Amino acid sequence: MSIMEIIGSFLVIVGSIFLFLGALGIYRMPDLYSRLQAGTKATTLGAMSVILGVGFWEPDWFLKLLVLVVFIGYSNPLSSHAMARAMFKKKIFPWTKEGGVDAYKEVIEPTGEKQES
Amino acid sequence: MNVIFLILILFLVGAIVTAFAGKWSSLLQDGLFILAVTIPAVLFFTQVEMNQLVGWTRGGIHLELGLTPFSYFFAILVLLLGVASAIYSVGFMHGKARKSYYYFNYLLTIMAMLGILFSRDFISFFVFWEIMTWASYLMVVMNGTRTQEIGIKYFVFSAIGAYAMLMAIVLIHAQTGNFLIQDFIDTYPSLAHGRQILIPILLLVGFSVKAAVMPLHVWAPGSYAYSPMSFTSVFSGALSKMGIYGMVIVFVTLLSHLPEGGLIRDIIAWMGAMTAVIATLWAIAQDDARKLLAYSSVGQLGYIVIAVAIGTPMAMLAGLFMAFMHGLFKGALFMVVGAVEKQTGTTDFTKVTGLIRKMPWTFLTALISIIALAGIPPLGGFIGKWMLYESLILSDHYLLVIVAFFSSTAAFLYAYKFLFGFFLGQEEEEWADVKEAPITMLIPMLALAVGSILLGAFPQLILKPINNGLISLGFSDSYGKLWETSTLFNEWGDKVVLQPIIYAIMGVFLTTLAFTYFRNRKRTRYVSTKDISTSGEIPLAHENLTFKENFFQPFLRAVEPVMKKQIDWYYREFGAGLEAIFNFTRRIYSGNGQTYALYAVIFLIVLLLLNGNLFGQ
Amino acid sequence: MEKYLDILEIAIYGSAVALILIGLYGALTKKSLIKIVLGLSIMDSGIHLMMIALGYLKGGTAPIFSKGFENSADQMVDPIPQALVLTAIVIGFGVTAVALSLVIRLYRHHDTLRIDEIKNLKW
Amino acid sequence: MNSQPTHLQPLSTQTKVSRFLMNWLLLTIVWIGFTGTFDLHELLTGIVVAGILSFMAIRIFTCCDLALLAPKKLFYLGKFIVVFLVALVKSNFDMARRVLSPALPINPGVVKFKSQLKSNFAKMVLANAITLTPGTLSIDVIDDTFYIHWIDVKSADPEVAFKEIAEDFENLLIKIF
Amino acid sequence: MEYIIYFALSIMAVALVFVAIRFIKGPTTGDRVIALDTLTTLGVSGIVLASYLFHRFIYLDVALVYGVLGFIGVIVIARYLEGAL
Amino acid sequence: MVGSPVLFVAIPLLAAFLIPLMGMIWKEFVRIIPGLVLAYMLVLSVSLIIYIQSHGTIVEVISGWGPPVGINLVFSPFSGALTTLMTFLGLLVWLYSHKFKRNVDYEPAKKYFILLMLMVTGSVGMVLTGDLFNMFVFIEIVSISGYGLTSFFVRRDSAEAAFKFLLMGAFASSFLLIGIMIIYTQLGTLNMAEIAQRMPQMDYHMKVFSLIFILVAIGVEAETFPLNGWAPDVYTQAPGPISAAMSGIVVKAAVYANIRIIYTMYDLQGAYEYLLIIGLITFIVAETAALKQERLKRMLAYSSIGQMGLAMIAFGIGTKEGVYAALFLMFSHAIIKSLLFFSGSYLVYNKTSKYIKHVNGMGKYLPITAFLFTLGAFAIIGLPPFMGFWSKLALLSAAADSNLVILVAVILVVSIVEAVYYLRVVNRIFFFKKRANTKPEKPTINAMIAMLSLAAIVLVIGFYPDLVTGLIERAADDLMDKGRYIGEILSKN
Amino acid sequence: MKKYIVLGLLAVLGYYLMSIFLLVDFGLPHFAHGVKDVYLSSSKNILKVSNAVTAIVVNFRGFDTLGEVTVLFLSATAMSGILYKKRHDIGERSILFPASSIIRSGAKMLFPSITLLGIYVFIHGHLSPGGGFQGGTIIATGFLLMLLTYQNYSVSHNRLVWVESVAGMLFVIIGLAGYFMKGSFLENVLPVGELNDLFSGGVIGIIYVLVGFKVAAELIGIIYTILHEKG
Ligand code: NA
Ligand code: NA
Repeated sequence: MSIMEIIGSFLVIVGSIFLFLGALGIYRMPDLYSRLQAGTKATTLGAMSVILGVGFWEPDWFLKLLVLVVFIGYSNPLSSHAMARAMFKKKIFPWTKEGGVDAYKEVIEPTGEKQES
Repeated sequence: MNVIFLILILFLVGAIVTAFAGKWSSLLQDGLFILAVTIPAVLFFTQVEMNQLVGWTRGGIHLELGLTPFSYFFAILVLLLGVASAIYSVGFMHGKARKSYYYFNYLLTIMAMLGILFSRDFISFFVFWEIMTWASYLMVVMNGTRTQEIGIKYFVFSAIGAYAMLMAIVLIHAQTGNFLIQDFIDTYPSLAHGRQILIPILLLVGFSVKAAVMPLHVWAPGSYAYSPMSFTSVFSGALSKMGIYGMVIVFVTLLSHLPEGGLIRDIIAWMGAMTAVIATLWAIAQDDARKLLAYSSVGQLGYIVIAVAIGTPMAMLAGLFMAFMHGLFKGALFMVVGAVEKQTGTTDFTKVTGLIRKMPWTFLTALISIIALAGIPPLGGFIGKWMLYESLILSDHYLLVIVAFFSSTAAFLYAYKFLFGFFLGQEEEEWADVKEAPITMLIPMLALAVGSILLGAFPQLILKPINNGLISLGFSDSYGKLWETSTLFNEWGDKVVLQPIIYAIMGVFLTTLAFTYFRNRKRTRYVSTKDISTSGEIPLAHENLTFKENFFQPFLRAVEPVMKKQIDWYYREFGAGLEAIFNFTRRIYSGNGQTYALYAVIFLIVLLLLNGNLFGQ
Repeated sequence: MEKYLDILEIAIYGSAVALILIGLYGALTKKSLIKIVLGLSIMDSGIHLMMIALGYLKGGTAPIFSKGFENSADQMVDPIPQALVLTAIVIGFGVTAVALSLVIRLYRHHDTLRIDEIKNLKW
Repeated sequence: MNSQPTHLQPLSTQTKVSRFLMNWLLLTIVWIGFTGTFDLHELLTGIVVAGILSFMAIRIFTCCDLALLAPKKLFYLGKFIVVFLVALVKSNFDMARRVLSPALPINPGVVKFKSQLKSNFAKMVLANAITLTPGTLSIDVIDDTFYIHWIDVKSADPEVAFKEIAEDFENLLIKIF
Repeated sequence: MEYIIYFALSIMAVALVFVAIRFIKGPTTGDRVIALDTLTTLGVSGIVLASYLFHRFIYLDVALVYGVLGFIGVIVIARYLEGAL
Repeated sequence: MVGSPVLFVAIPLLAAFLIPLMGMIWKEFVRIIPGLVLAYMLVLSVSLIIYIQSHGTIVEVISGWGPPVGINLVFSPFSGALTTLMTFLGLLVWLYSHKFKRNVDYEPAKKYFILLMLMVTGSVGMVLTGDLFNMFVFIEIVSISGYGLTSFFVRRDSAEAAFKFLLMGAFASSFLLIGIMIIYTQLGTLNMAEIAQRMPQMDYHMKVFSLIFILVAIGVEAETFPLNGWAPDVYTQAPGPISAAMSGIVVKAAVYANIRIIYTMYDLQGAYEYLLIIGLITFIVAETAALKQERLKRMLAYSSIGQMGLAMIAFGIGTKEGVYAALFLMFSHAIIKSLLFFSGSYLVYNKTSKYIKHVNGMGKYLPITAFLFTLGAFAIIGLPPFMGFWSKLALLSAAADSNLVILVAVILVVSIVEAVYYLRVVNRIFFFKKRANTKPEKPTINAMIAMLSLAAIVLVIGFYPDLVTGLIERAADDLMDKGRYIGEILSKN
Repeated sequence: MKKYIVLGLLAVLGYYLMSIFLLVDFGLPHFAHGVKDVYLSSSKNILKVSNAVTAIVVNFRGFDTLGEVTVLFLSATAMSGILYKKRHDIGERSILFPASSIIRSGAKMLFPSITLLGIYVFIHGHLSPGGGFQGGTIIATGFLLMLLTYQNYSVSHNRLVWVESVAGMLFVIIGLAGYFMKGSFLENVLPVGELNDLFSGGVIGIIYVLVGFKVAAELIGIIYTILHEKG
């Protein structure tokens, strides 16, 4: 096993574990927004790591895998954000403790469908 | 071009040209119309030779046309009535709407009837049969909204008949491989027994419809009554005889080979008898001349059917002779009604009365034709009736004799009613201005009446063609002259035994008529309704002295049970029931697309469940 | 390995059939036009899956002769079902698009999406 | 294909050319990524395609121009990526902790703060970075105001929140864009 | 290496189960979409691993396209959910 | 050779893609080009028909790969005859619509004519192709054009009709795919000739299953009961000429497909009985449903379905006479029904509801149109001496020759129902009084030409059926000779 | 009630479908002399097309593809016909409000790359699993992204018509070139090159590029039509 392969294997294993954790988070977290958090962070890192890992195994593929990694890093937070905003607009507000803050709720609720910039 | 073909083409071209000629000139159209009938008629009598075949192949089907002695006899009737009625039509249709339409269909009808008579193969036969049907159908529905139901009825029954015939034809084709009539007649004895029975029955159903045999007659009264009268004289006089034509051929060429033939003949004879009785009773009940004549036609056709179904030589002769006579006098009678309708605008006995002085020639025609109809000795009607009774008795059909006699007697009642209703009785203010019918209508009427007289005196004129026709059909090869068996005729040839007597009676009759007429003309004395000399009583103003209304009320009350429910009623109920069922089945198309999709899935699953059984190994 | 394939077989065919049936169920019982169209699409996907599965070859690889696979024709799965599926998908898409536009128009006319209320045409 | 967001301001020719070249470069790089080779045919095709595409997309693809290639900016960009990756890894361990023991005290809430960033693109990058860093999720950006879902709200005060969540990134991003 | 891939794939398969449960349970549409989104990420990683397993570079295209379509799909749904359509 | 069968597809597609561009230059082009293309197709098919008289069936190879590798088009006496019929009707439909659609906007007109042209093209493709899956593609082309054309009138219930059509069509295409895939997995080929050749090797159950799926699928387009729920709605709601095209072109192509599959591809005797039974049920249900219709085009639609049932019955008889009769029926029905739809549309022109009662008294206002409708009605119920009679006679003869006496009887009895509902309409046209609120619309000159040419055919063939019987007979021979079909195609390899 | 009937029916159908599939041996060659082997070998050796599916789609069964392109063209035409409104009835696109600025910038950035990916996919149709349809779809989804996130992003209808018409016509013309030069419609008329080279497979690659453009234009048209619908 070359050093590249070892790095690759490490990345793949770690990545897959994070993917698993992300999925677990989606399953276990109490409310939608925390699920989104779990889903985004863990799965993004997990996928990036797995893909990069494969890139270390097969350097010929590296360029293309890099495109994938960048794409995932770019798109995942965007989609999470889009979902978060969409759910807010549907008036599904995050769970907060007594007296917890919800600054965005005020944007949605008092003026109704306030259009943004 | 063969002359047979030419005749048909001339009719067709004539029909189209005449139809369009109306755009330019009405007079030209009338002229063309007369020419379109007469030229082919002249061609027919001068140029057509017997047993000359013209054949060609269309769409892989061999077709043949030709004239046989048997069809020659019918052709005489068709062309005679066709020409007479055509001339009459010019007068009758003058100033009426849809003249082009009328001429077109008239010519097509005549063409189709000739075509039927020319056909030597079933396809030509059927094609012309159908052209005849739809052309006459178009005549039936011609007179506006209220005739629609009648038209549909006519068409449905025609279709039942035609399709029965068509079924027979394709079954025949399956047996012989072609459509030639002669080939089939030759093959018939060797067919399977089931087919031997089925095919003639189907053909008979087809012909019975046109011959208005009960229970397939329900279309006839209405159709006869509501077509233009000028056409009805052809319709009832000649067109219905096409059914007789076909029946005779079936009886002679097919049923004679069949063990069950006798039974079938008897059944049909009885159906004819029932038709005669019931239609006659109905005729009596009518207050409208058109309907009266229409029912009368059906009844008379019943007689004819009895005769041809019995099928002894004399009966056959009687039937065909009556067929011809019926064409003459019924043609004339419908023309009479047409003339009355034309001049007065109605055909209702309860409205029109006392026309004898206004329309003397019309009255004369009516009188002669009624005498012929009633079968009173001097005229041709008598000869047919005599031969019918004679043949029925000789062939031991005593019950039929009774029935025929009953209805024949009953026929006097409506004959009288007809004559009395229009022409005799009180003259009324309303009809004071009525004029005699135009000359173009009078001539053909009188010509037909003269024909009736002529045939009374010289029955051999038409008996000879009948004789030749039947013999050529293979009806009998042992007799040279079929009328020999009748007591009415002498043994040594074509002279009628009673001829001198008939001449004598006729002479007396005509003299009396002439005398009465001319005397009355001078000496007529008009009386008011208050003139006590009428019967010794003073009639009240509201009392109708003409007895037109409820004329035969007591008689009708007596026969009421027979007439309570017309066969019509059953058909109507049946039709309504069918429509209700159809109306229900079409709810399959529920309008919900999902249901349709469900049908598809169910269908698929049913096929899958059936798989092995449906498609076989 | 045989056993593994058996399970795979039933799983793949089973899911294809399940998709077909689910789609059919939706198309046959749902009242909403949108759901019916959705049902049709699901049925389509089931059929596409089935088509692909029917062309599968045990241990097969994609029918692409890319570098290193120039001589692996024997191990390649049947390319024909894939080509057919491609066509079928595109056609299915076209039909769905037309269906949706019809749904829009029906909604515009009838103000409802319930199929059992849209039956002006019947019998 | 035409693409005209009407809200965009007309651009000067120089900016256009600069952006066009930048796009061309970036798209060519992306193309090379797609193909994964430096094969001549592929490369030529890529350059041509990327050129045509950037020419057509000139009004859309507005993130940056050639100025981005200045070494200083590239350095900050690299720095940003490193900071970001570190934050990402940190956030993952943080998330793993929470996922595995959900009993951990959390105090979720939505906070807001204002950002100094001008370009929309930079705001987008910042929002993404925030989403990927520990315990935060961008919910919306309205003008300058960021709304952030924070899984463990330390303070509802915008200033504090900004410091906690976005300050590092924003400082770098201001230098880049 | 194969074993590592098998390990990774099986652990991802387990992850898939959790995602699937979330997809079925909901409770909101948002949850389902998040599950789908995660599924996409898992799928992309899975395809990359599989293409390495089969040594087929060309399968990576599938991963790329899958990722793009998945992303756009989520955006479309999000836009629909927030009532923009 | 004057051209090749592939041009039947290539030229219309080229034109279809060209039309939107040409429309930008001169709007009239969107009407003219489809007409030119359809005329070209007609000329092409006539000249190819003449060509094959002396040179035999044309098997056109596509992409240079002989059958069974590539897709091939087969221009045989059978498919050629149908192609000629379809292109002819297509041209007439175009002619009829050409000015009729002048009052609609440019955009709808463009769509109308493109869809019409491609519907004809798709039907021709269905008939010409020798490849099963390619047939599926053409079926979809036809269907989608059909959906679009059905819903052409925006203010009617046309979307409802189109949706039902689409729903059934979608089911059909799914089933068809299943059927095709079963065949493919068993025989490894999609070429119909090769399938036919290998069919004996196929497992019996697979054979039956595949046939069932295909029959149900194609049955939808061929309007067989109970898959034809869409048809009356579509015929009612589509523009008149399109109804004519549906019944005269599309359904004919579907029946062709049905028959080619049963006669050539499969060797299952029971399939003929299936045709016979289903055809009979279709015929009976449709004709009885037609009796009580209140809308003219809906009545014509049921009549159409019934006639297709008749054609199926004829095919189901399975003898050469039966096939001959079926082809003759299809031919005469295509012509006559088009005439009826063409003239009927004008008789109820000004009403969106198109009730039969709106034809009342039209004989007086539109004499020629009314006469042509009557001619069509007489012809379709099989009155001699019009064209419909010869085909009905051929059918009855074929049935009688095969000893199917009951069948003959049933067909005839049901035909009476048919006669009744047509005559009711004819009576209304001529003998009822016009309703006050109906306004007669004179047919355009183009429409008149289209109707008159159809009427001329009805009359001429009625008097001189030999004009077509030879062609039909050759087509029937061609269909019956399965061995030759296989040989001709596979020898092209 | 209806639901249970349907369920019962579907159970039967499911039984039959499963039994049909189980009769087909999964993962094994089902038939002896299918055309499959010819396709694979000819694709590699004669057409020099690496992706056999592409060889089938564009060449062996290219006629299907022409039909398929036509189907898309038709459904786009039919759709705009179905949803046709008179000029003055046409409303705004039914996007009520734009997406957040984050998504908008993100989409804008991504858009050229997505288009590039689409182009990449159809240019490499003969080498990789991609192709004209896939590429065209990707490009169209890129446009979908833009149309959905921006409220007033618009596509020139005329240009779409141009692209789809010209691409479609070129497809047919290339086909006809085959017919006139080699005797059969859609037959390759260009040198085939080397396997796995970008410039290989003769007209196949070109056709697939055309298909890509055409599909993209049609799908965008379809999306555009639907988005112009209110309610
Ligand atoms: Na995230
Ligand atoms: Na994602």
